[in-house]
Amino acid sequence: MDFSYTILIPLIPLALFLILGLFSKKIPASISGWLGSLGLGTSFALSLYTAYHYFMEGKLEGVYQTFIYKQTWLVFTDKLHIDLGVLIDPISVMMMVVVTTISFMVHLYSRGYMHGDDGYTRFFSYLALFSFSMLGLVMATNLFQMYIFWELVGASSFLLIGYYYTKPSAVAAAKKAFIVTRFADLGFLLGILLISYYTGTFDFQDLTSQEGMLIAGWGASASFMGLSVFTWGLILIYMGGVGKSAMLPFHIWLPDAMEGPTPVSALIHAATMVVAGVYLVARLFPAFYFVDGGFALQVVAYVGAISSLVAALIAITQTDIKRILAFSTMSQIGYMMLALGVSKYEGHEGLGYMASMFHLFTHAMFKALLFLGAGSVIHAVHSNYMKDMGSLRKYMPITHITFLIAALSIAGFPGFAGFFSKDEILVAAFENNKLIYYSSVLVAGLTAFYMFRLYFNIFWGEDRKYKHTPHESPLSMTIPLIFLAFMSIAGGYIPFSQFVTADLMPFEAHINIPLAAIASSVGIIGIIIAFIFYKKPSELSKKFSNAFGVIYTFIYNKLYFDELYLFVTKKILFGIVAFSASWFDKNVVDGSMIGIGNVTVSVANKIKGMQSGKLQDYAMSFVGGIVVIAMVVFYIWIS
Amino acid sequence: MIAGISIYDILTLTSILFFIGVYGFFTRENLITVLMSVELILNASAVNFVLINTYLYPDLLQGAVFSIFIIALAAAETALAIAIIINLYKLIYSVEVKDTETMKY
Amino acid sequence: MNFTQMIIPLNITKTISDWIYSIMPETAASYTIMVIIAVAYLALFAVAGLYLVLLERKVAAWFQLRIGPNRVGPWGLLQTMADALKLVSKELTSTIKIDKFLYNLAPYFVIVSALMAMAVFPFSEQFQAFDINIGVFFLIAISSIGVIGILLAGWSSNNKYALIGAMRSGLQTISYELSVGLSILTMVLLTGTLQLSEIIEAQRTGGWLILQGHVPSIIAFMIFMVAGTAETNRAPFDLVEAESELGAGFHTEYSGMKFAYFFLAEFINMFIISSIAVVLFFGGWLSPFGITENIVWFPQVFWFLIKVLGLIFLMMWFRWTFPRLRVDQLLTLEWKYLLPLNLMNIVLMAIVIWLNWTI
Amino acid sequence: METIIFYILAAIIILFAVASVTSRKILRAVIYLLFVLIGIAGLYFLVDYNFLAAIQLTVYGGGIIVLFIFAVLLIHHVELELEKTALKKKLIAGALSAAGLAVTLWAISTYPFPVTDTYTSIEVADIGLLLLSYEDGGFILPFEVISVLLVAVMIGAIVIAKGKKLTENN
Repeated sequence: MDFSYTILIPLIPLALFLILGLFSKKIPASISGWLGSLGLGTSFALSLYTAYHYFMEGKLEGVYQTFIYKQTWLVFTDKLHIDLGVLIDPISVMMMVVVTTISFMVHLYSRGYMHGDDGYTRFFSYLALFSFSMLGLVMATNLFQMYIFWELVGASSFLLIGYYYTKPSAVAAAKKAFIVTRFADLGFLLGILLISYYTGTFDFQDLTSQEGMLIAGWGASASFMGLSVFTWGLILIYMGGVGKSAMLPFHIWLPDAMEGPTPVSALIHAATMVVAGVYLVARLFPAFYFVDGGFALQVVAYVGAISSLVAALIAITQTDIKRILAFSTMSQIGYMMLALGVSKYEGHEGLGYMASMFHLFTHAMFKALLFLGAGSVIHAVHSNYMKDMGSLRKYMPITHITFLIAALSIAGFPGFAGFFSKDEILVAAFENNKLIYYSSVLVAGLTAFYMFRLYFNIFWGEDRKYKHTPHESPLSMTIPLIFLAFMSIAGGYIPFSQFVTADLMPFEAHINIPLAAIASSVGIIGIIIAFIFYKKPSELSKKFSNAFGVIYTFIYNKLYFDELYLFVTKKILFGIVAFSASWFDKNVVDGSMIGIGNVTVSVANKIKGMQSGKLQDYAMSFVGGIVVIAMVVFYIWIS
Repeated sequence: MIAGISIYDILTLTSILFFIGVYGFFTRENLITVLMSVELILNASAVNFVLINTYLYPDLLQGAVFSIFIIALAAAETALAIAIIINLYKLIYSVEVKDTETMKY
Repeated sequence: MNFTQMIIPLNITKTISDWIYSIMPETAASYTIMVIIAVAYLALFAVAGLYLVLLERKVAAWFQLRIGPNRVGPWGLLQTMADALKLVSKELTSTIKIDKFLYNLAPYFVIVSALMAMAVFPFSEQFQAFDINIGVFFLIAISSIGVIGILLAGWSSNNKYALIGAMRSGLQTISYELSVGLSILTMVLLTGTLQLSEIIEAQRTGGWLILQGHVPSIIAFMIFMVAGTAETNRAPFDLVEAESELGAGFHTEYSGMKFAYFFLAEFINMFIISSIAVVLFFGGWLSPFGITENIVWFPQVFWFLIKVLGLIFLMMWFRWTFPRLRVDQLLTLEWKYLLPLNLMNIVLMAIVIWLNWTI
Repeated sequence: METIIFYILAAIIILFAVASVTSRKILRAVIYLLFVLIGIAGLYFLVDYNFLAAIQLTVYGGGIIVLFIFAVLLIHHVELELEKTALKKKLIAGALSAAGLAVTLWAISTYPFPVTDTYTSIEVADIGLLLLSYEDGGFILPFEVISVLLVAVMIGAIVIAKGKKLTENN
């Protein structure tokens, strides 16, 4: 079977980026939108075809095959070399579909949302660049190629967050996102270097070879603080994933990143880029699972669980609708992480892995839908805050229905996509770690509560005095909403366990009825509480928040994480470390350099008089030299 | 050859002339006078050519021929140098060595 | 080189030489003879110069249909003697802020270089002081030095007219020296030697060179006379001392004897140019068609002087016939007409000799 | 007698050379230089290189010195004096020149020159034939190169001395 045509999937966005970027002044806005949508549509169609082709015919004796097309690029040693290429296996195909789908939808949506903006063409060129980078990341054949695209994704994310570069807050947010993820990527790079140094390879195929023999061998090579170097490398790599996926403690950039245009949030900060961390862990899953009995995987699980809980708590108190969605995203990605963390490798044991990927897929659909819907609302009322909204169901019926579908889906209401994927995760957690299971159930309830708090606040509640009467968004924006709403329901009925598994062998997954009932009832309780609190304008919620007092304030301020970081950077780093470092730099390093310079200058001033520009002076030295040489020669000659 | 005069006398004479020219080249402050010192140096060597030819190889003429070439080259060199000096004077109204040292440092 | 060789050609009066050698030791005698030769030449040219001045005035008068000097002596023959006396007795004045050394040096420069040229002329077969093997070239060399005196005079006078006159003189002399040299070179091609006595010898059998070389020789003669006139700064090329423009040119500030030197040098230069022409074109002291060749007592110098006077008369004739040129016309004439013509003429002469077309 | 003449010439040459490099009146320096050149021409006469002497007089006396005088005439006034050279510089230059002279004279005095006593008369024709000879040891090539060089120098000197005007018209 030949999958080399898949290289076109990332190359089409690249070509789009070059065309739109280089000729952004020449191409009229009307054409660039269509051009971008058309290109991504082609990629979308191609990846759908790839998925069909692969999942139908990619099996050999019941095992999904891995197809690799690559070209050696930089050679360090015989074994250690950097390749560029395309890797086709279940998760990469699945990710391709997710990325191209969301990207295509966002392109369609942006044609309406960004209409009339000055940098219209520039926006589409950035979008194309991001799509290219994300697809390249997904299809990377080795760690280093992945790192290259990882950074490209970061760069295009920076460009898109700072798209409104005249707004200081947008610029600051772009900078923050870039710096925080860069810091995390430092860990990623260190991990790559560490692992490649000990294993002598970057290749995913070698690193995740099914038998695990090689991995076990490497693990014994050296140890540090009781753990093998390989585990440390994996934890460092996971640090990069934590940064990209906005897990604790690197989550602080995600809320601020909502300064970017809403389609960008939908594409990058809900569906694709932020799940890169999950994808990374999934990609290296055998290594995580086998090395040191899965210690690194434990770390993944706990980080995911804690992030999920904390994010859900914070989301309850927020008032900016995009921030609520941002924390919700963080919470859901925590879900995926913990699912991976509690997963095992073979057959039905690998349920968590499958569930994580499943949830990734469904979450991409409904979270993109939520963001796009929020974008539609913001488009209508020109505000991000819930206090400016209310009773919008009358004005925006399509947005209202699609948003409701997405909210039900994320809340795990039976029959919707989120219900199925979340159920699988809870089953996996229940089977492996009870503590994580209880926390997950709590998060499920909280999710339902804050999501419906959002829903009721926007579409029900008090009818505000709108300056302009809100109206339904144009067709270009509603079509993606409808499509994604359809996917938010239908996505759950895809038999994922047949396609995406840890050991590449399909198995049958069943719904665990008791666990599903517990989860859905918890979700429904959350919805009911939200209904009571927010269906009608009431003082109830305020009373509750007052009752919790300090805790409420603590959570409302996002657990003071930003302030903690500021304290660490400003006071400790800049105040103590940087001060002494700068003193050393100014007085010792600069001092010696300036001293050398000063000595050179003064010596030069002394001797530059010789270079008087007068031919006569030069001739004088010349003759003097000749006389001396002649004397020496004669002396030798005579003696 | 000159009766009663050895080649050492003549070479002494030309050496003295040569180093007078060198001294002038070092000390003169005006471009024209510097050029004149160069002429002295050239002449000293031309005389050497001719006289060594006369004293050592009277049958040959190479010394005289070289002397002729030296004179021709001196004429060419002087013509060009004086053209340059006059042009310099047009530009900066000075032909002093100290005014023409902008290439220093 | 043996210095006694130099004295041998001086057979003008072998008896005097013998007599001196008989009464003195040999070294003293040779010095004495050298001094006598020098004095004789000086005297000869002082007189010649004086009478050329007279001749000039007479010719001028003749051309202008008047009598000319006629009061002092018979037919005014002593007029220039009187003028010379007057000049000698005059006060030597000078301006302030001059370069004294150069100011005084200049006239001697001019007169000495003029007199030095005389040394190599063969007035007759034996009357030649210095028969050098590069005689013609020596003449060119000496005449090229003379201009330095004029330049010095003009510069050291601290007078702008003098300076302008000197500059004009310089460029004129340098330019026309080229034509003089090249026309002489044309004739040297014909004779194959630079030695003046041999040049004359070559004409004894084959006839005068102006006839031997026919067309190129005649062209060369014409160019030589034009260029020679210019080199002596005479009219119509007397821009150097154009009275209407520059006062008296480079010798404006000179008076008395120093002025007389310049004045005399001009006439001696005229004599020199004519003498070169006579030697190169008209057979020197050879008599026309050898008519007096066999008459032993007949002075050969007579023919030389007659021919020279004839050419001097020609140059005076120029003076009173042609109007003065402008500087640019002067240079145009030399560089655009005479020089190319001269170069072609040399080639023509070379062809004539190569094909043996000489008469 | 030739010895006496040689010493007179040597005295002239050295005295006027010294005068030429020390005089503070520029045109006087030029004239002193002329005297040096004439003295050298005298040396050539003395060794019977009459042709060379005439060339020396023509080219140096009539050409180069006149060029110098012209340059002086164009850019100097009679009342101007040249700048004094610093005594220190004079001393250094004098010491250097004296050292160089000492080394040279030492070298000359220690070298045994193989002097021959034969005497051959020099004819102009010989020099001319050697200059134009294209056989072994002939100088036809340098001679032609020199002529080309002289033409080039003539054109170059005209272009340079004309200076600005030429370029402005272009």
